[in-house]
Amino acid sequence: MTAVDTAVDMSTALGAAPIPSPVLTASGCSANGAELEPFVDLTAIGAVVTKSVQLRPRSGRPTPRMAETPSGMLNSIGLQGPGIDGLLADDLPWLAERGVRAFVSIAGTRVEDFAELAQRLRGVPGVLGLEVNISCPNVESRGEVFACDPVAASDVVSAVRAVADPAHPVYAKLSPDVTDIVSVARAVTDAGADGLSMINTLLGLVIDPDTMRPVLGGVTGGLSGPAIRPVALRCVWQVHRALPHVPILGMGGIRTGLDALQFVLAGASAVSVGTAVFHDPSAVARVHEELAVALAQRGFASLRDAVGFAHREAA
Amino acid sequence: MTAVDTAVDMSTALGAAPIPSPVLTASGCSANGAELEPFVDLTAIGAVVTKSVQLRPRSGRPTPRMAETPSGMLNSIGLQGPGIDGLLADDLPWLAERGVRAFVSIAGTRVEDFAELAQRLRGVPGVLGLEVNISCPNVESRGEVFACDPVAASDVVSAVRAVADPAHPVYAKLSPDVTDIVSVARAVTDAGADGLSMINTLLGLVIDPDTMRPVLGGVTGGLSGPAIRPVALRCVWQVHRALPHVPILGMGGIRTGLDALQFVLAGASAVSVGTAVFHDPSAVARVHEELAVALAQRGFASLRDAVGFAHREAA
Amino acid sequence: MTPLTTPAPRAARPPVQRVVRVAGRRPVGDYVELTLAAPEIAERAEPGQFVAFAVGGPTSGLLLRRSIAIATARDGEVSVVVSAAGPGSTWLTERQVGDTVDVVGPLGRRYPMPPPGTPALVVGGGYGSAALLGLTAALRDAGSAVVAVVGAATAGRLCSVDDLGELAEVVVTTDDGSAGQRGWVTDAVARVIGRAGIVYACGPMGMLRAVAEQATAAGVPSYVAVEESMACGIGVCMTCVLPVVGEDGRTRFSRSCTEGPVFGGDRVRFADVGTLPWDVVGADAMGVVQP
Amino acid sequence: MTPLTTPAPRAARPPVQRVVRVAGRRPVGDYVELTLAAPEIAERAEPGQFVAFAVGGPTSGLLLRRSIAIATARDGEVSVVVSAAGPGSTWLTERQVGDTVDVVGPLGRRYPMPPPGTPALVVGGGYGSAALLGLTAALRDAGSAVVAVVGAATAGRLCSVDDLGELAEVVVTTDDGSAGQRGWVTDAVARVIGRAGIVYACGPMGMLRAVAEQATAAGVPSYVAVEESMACGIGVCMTCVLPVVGEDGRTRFSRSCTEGPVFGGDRVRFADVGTLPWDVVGADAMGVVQP
Ligand SMILES: Cc1cc2nc3c(=O)[nH]c(=O)nc-3n(C[C@H](O)[C@H](O)[C@H](O)COP(=O)(O)OP(=O)(O)OC[C@H]3O[C@@H](n4cnc5c(N)ncnc54)[C@H](O)[C@@H]3O)c2cc1C
Ligand SMILES: Cc1cc2nc3c(=O)[nH]c(=O)nc-3n(C[C@H](O)[C@H](O)[C@H](O)COP(=O)(O)OP(=O)(O)OC[C@H]3O[C@@H](n4cnc5c(N)ncnc54)[C@H](O)[C@@H]3O)c2cc1C
Ligand SMILES: Cc1cc2nc3c(=O)[nH]c(=O)nc-3n(C[C@H](O)[C@H](O)[C@H](O)COP(=O)(O)O)c2cc1C
Ligand SMILES: Cc1cc2nc3c(=O)[nH]c(=O)nc-3n(C[C@H](O)[C@H](O)[C@H](O)COP(=O)(O)O)c2cc1C
Ligand code: FES
Ligand code: FES
Repeated sequence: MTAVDTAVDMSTALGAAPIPSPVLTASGCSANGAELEPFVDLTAIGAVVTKSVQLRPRSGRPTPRMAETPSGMLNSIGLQGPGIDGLLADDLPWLAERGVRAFVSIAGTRVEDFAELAQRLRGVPGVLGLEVNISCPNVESRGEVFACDPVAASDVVSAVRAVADPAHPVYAKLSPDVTDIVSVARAVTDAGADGLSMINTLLGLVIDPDTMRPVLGGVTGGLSGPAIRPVALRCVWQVHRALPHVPILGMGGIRTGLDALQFVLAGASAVSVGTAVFHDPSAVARVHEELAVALAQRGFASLRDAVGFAHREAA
Repeated sequence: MTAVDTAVDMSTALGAAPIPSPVLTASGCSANGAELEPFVDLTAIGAVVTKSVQLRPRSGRPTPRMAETPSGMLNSIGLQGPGIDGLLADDLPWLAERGVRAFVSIAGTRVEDFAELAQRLRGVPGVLGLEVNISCPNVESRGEVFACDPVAASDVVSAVRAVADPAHPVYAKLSPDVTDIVSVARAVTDAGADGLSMINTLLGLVIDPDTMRPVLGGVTGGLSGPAIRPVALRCVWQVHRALPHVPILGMGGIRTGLDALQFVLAGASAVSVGTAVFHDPSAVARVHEELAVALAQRGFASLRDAVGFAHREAA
Repeated sequence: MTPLTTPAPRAARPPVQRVVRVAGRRPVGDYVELTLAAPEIAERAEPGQFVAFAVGGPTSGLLLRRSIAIATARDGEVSVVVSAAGPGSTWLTERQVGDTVDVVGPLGRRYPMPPPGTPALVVGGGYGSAALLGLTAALRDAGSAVVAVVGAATAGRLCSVDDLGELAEVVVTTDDGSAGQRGWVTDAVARVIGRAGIVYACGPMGMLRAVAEQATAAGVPSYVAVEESMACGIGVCMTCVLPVVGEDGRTRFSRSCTEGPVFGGDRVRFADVGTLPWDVVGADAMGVVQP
Repeated sequence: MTPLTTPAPRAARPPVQRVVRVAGRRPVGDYVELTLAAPEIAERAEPGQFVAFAVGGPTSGLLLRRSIAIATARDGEVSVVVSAAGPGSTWLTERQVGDTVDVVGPLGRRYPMPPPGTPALVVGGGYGSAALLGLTAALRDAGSAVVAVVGAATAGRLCSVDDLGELAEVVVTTDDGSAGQRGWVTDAVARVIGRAGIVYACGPMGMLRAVAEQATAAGVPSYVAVEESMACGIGVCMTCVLPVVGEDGRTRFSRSCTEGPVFGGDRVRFADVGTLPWDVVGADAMGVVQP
């Protein structure tokens, strides 16, 4: 689909940071951006959400790291990456030189790790804001994932918000693997999150019928792709209903503009396209175009008018 | 696939109740059995798991009641059914006359409802045991679902176990929509559950791009089908690891014998085939045959030898 | 008011599931007609029944079958007319001669026959007209004079006009006047209903409702084949219900796949489809109280 | 031990994504060769690169592309040889002339060329032999004498024997002796490696490892095209890694899609594939300590 003059105002914001397009990459699904350059105008998309970075370089887990599942996939990468030094030295300058907005995802296993990362990212050129990946095991709590405990999640978010660049919106990325996502959303918002990214992958498992062992080196992995879209939409719907003024970066199985539209109607003011990029490397740009057309067809003058629209009608 | 003399002993049990096949229908996916008669020899399958019954007849929710999703579907039926009187008068005698085993799913919104249902099912001919559908809103707890609270879930299970026919195994059916399914599994087992059925559907939502409102009359619905299989397998894996002696009736997206095999290897001693029946009305019988062949090909002399096999190798 | 209709009877024979060969394919207006070599389904089929296709082939992410009305069933073959609406039906219309498809049928209940010789009116909208072919032939064979009103939005969406013309007196309407009379089928129905002793309809819900109301107002029994979204087509899932008045006068959420798709036109509470009226059996247990 | 190889260079031109027409289809032994009318991919392709196909069509539940090595690329056409292994590759082998497929490519890095005139040995296993066609032609054009060892389990799984025969001296082996010499490619390689100044291989991992070890033992540089499970094929997901020794002598988990699929045979730590050796860069942060 080529660009259409839809006349819809597609601008939106992540917290207080304005972006010209509501469609972003998803952390871990576009590396640090450069690989998508042949397929997408990176300066035109909302932002590149970088692969979650930790303090030190990480090898990631042994292979196999993925298994295809019906309309989805399971991954267990283990956050392979260059560490914050590498990101600051190579990847962020590459993006900044080209004028590509970077929404930097940070991860850690201790509250202090997150804070240190936020600190190091203060004032870095091209950095639009921070996405806090709290779907990591908390070493101080027997490996329980931060995102699964409102208190641990809030501790991370308030530590990050305290030291992060005041110009950087801080989004907390929530896990759907909780009994009550609204309570986690409320806790991290109270702790200072400027917005919420939702959802991260669902914990899943696949067993290889030949080896009769789990396929993944890491045993369990994260389920993503269209298969999880109804769960992601439900999470966005519930949280927007409970916290209508908290901005949401929606994601989970978005493949087309109509998928993105569902997230916007449910309450997301921006969306990330993750696994679909593996199927279609130009998906982020295509989803933007398709969403613009879909909004125009429905008579919306601006994206902002459509955010949460499915709730307003429910009254 | 036609019957193959695989020589694999496929017999298993639900708690102390022996069954000749490990493949059952899933509650709500085969009505009360009769409709499958043209497609399946109902006496040969493990059991018909009947649609969750409540005390009174229920109309169920308004339509639309379903939405197709990638490799899955969302449903919001609202437990339409004849109530326990109708079940006792019509459906259970029909099954009993034909020698079909019935695993009766019961549901309610108060602990006493469940207990009364269990009481009424004592000594009823053809009833093999009870599956307790605790994925229902608890009217005494602001509508929180029983299955999402270990205490509420245990209250139901102990009340049912106390009055149920001693010959009836009582399985608690768990929801995946919890932070820690092992803790719920442990609680209901401590409360007297003879086994666990897992998993029920995941809470999901789909928005209609035309009406720009949720598709389902009930707004949210339950996600089922192959899309959720990795989540279901992960739940079975985690619970079997923590509670290796508790029998598990595994389900969630099983479509083929190899899918069923994954559940068995993860720790299920029997499986239910739900949504796949909508695609293939003879799925329950076919899955039995395919599972038997798969076990034979892998050198298993009996189904029981394969239960949890993926863990044993992990040592 | 005593209903003019009795519920459609169960089918005489149970359905089968088969992988069958596409024996014929031709475009008919905006639709595609597929002919299947399916002798076991053909020999069982009764007018008004439908079949359910698995769609998308072995790599499909579409889990649910698509229900399609049977147009004709004879000589070991079953024909259907498919409109490419979404991904599943589009896939169906792309099947070629020689391909195989996985189909379950015949499903549902037939149009009940009137006393022999009763003059009949059959009303089809869009691809729904195809589903009236078998019925019209049966009516004619039973000595009924049949008038067929066939309508659609545009000429391209008309269907089975010629085939019906061999069996009945046909009146064609289109919303845009691109074929036949300009207007709705209901206009044509109004003109001919006086001659009918029984009315049958197949088409969109709005049309079914209008035609059923016309028939009931004229004191003529009507039978309509409804099209509700179906997950299973065989009666096990309870997704396809709508409020239907039973022989005892009470309204129940009835499954359109196994208790329908053919219902008495005066028994379907069209205005209440998609709602939960308080007087549906079991609505009280859902917390709905009499207003 | 100083490595005999340097890492393969990046491709000269970036990949494109196109919906292309199947221009040819023919069975080759147990496989199917597809020829695609894909001028933009053909003009960019270098020997050793691959393409990635979307599989299953519009209703597909298979989310990930399938990577397939490029066999030939000339005259605006790209050919590939596909083995029907699982649902995705089976779907590919069922494409017919005139069908369209969605393909991304060319992807990955090429086989580096030796100094002109270097005698070369190319070793292919199964459908892997097809991927050596472009390379062999380029070698011959650059003045290399080429010996090709082509092996498979059975005669049916051999591939590209005749095409390679037009470019090189071909030795065929099969495990069961159903064609050529009975035995493994490594037996044949052992006999001819003395004449080679460089070795290239494509085929199953076990074969790649054995051939790379033979070459390294003989002091001959080798390049292998590995086949790791890939989710994206374009370098963004990190699923396709294996431990590879870099120019600085340190081992990293390298992406086989963008840093490969062609690696120096003496740089891939075959024995450690599927494990996390302590000396991989960043293993310490995963809690793996030096034993
Ligand atoms: C008894 C019966 C008879 C039918 N006869 C015909 C026929 O003869 N020819 C024909 O072209 N179509 C017929 N339909 C409608 C046909 O089943 C749907 O058009 C088709 O399922 C649309 O599927 P899709 O994949 O193209 O669209 P999608 O929008 O992708 O479908 C998504 C889901 O919604 C359901 N759905 C969508 N539209 C309809 C609809 N109009 N009615 C029921 N379910 C729907 C689908 O079955 C599927 O489960 C009939 C439906 C029923 C219930
Ligand atoms: C660089 C490269 C080049 C290849 N070249 C060819 C070729 O020329 N001809 C050919 O027939 N095949 C080739 N393959 C393998 C081909 O990608 C797989 O056989 C095919 O993806 C199997 O998919 P499936 O859907 O049939 O099987 P499934 O088992 O359903 O695949 C499930 C998942 O596992 C992955 N997978 C399965 N087998 C392999 C494998 N052997 N290698 C990598 N991933 C796998 C699939 O890509 C998919 O993501 C190549 C793979 C790579 C990485
Ligand atoms: C291969 C892969 C790697 C991922 N890595 C990260 C990561 O590093 N940090 C993170 O917050 N989320 C990560 N995710 C989750 C995605 O950002 C996204 O939340 C999830 O996949 C759901 O969206 P999708 O269905 O569009 O992919 C990863 C997902 C995949 C598939
Ligand atoms: C239409 C439908 C109705 C269901 N009704 C019930 C029910 O009444 N009681 C219950 O315990 N589970 C019910 N379920 C859940 C299934 O029993 C099963 O746990 C779930 O669908 C996962 O298995 P599957 O993917 O094989 O369908 C229902 C599922 C579907 C799709
Ligand atoms: S479609 Fe399942 S009961 Fe009618
Ligand atoms: S396949 Fe995604 S990085 Fe290589």
